Amino acid sequence: MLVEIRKKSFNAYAEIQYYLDSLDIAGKYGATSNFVGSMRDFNKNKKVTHMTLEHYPGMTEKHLETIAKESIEKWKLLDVLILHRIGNINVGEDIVLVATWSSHRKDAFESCRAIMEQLKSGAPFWKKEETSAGDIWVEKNTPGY
Amino acid sequence: MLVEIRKKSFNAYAEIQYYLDSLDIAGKYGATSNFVGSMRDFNKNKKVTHMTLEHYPGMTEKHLETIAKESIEKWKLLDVLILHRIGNINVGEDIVLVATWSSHRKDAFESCRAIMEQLKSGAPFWKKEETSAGDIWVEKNTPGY
Amino acid sequence: MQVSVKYFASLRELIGETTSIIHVEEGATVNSLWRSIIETKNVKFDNVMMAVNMEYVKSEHQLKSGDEVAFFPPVTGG
Amino acid sequence: MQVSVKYFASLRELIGETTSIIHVEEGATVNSLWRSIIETKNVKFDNVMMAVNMEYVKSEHQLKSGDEVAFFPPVTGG
Repeated sequence: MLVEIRKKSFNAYAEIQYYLDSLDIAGKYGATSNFVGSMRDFNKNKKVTHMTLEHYPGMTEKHLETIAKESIEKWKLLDVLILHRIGNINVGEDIVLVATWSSHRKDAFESCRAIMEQLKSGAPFWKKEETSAGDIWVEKNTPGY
Repeated sequence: MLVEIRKKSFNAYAEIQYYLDSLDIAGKYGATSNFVGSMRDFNKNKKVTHMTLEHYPGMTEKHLETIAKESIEKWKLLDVLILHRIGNINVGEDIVLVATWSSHRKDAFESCRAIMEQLKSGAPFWKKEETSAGDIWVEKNTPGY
Repeated sequence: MQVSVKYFASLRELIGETTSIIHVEEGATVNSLWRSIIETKNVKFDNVMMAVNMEYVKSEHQLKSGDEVAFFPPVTGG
Repeated sequence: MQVSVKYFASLRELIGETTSIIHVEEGATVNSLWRSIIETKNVKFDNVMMAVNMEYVKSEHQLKSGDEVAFFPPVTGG
């Protein structure tokens, strides 16, 4: 299990591969579900040019680790990877990555989606968007189900 | 949209990155959902050492393309990638890859999972496993919901 | 009239053929073709799936001359 | 007794502070602390979220000396 907050931009697929290479689970997992959240150039019909992501150092990591641990237990996962950007983010860059490894696809799919929803609703991150209408704190996340 | 049947082993994450680089959708997609199905060394408590995947040339491609096209329409996806192995497969190798790109996570998650279920229930592929109990045709897929 | 018939996976092994050309009567259905095949070959096979010209069809689907008919077990990809 | 208080995002900008040390009475709750802050600062802020020692708490949660209290708007990560 790995949870990391990243100040620098990352490549989601290189990160998954790099993490997977560090594990010894080949032949054990039959299903991997990944989610990658990336920065769009629009939100609610406004053009967005840039974003700043604030977090609560300490609590954010702790909160994500709890989500990851509980998911491993609930879905009997072989492993979980969560990466999340903070700081200055450019259009097209990846913001969040969740990967779950499981024997069966049902558990992989459900756990990956549930982790994203828990992260979205509870992990202390805040987005401020630079838009055509000025700098705006995002007020709430869109529903995921 | 890309649907491919592969005789040779592939690296799922390199394939997603390679395909994504060929698209011009950065800033348009906010959500990517990927599923990777990989070969396990066990099935129903039997040790599996090797697998052969048979398909129906022509119908398999056609069937997967229909699934991909209908999913793009139903979930308003920006793009879809489906790769599937055939032939001789070793433990740990990737068998199937599905990636869906969308504005929002709900559509990405739902479409990726639905594509996998449709593929599992309808795409003409057949697995023959070399197990400790001899060569066995897999009789049916496990349920995904 | 003639149709071509394909078998896959465990059914291909059971029948011992990959493809064959078979004569059918006008008005034959995919199911009547299937019945005649398992009777001729004297085999038993449950849960067969049927496709005509690379599309799934119901068992009452009526065949046309030159159709490509396929019989196979439940699919197990992914 | 004393607690440290942190503010984040739009609330941090509204309050104009990142962290402060605040005196509270014995038996004070996180909600009574919040009320006194918005009264002192003369600000209005809806839907505040509250954490004590990096765990979410209910508004009636009772504070202890040395607690790290955090107030922030609904989270918008991912």
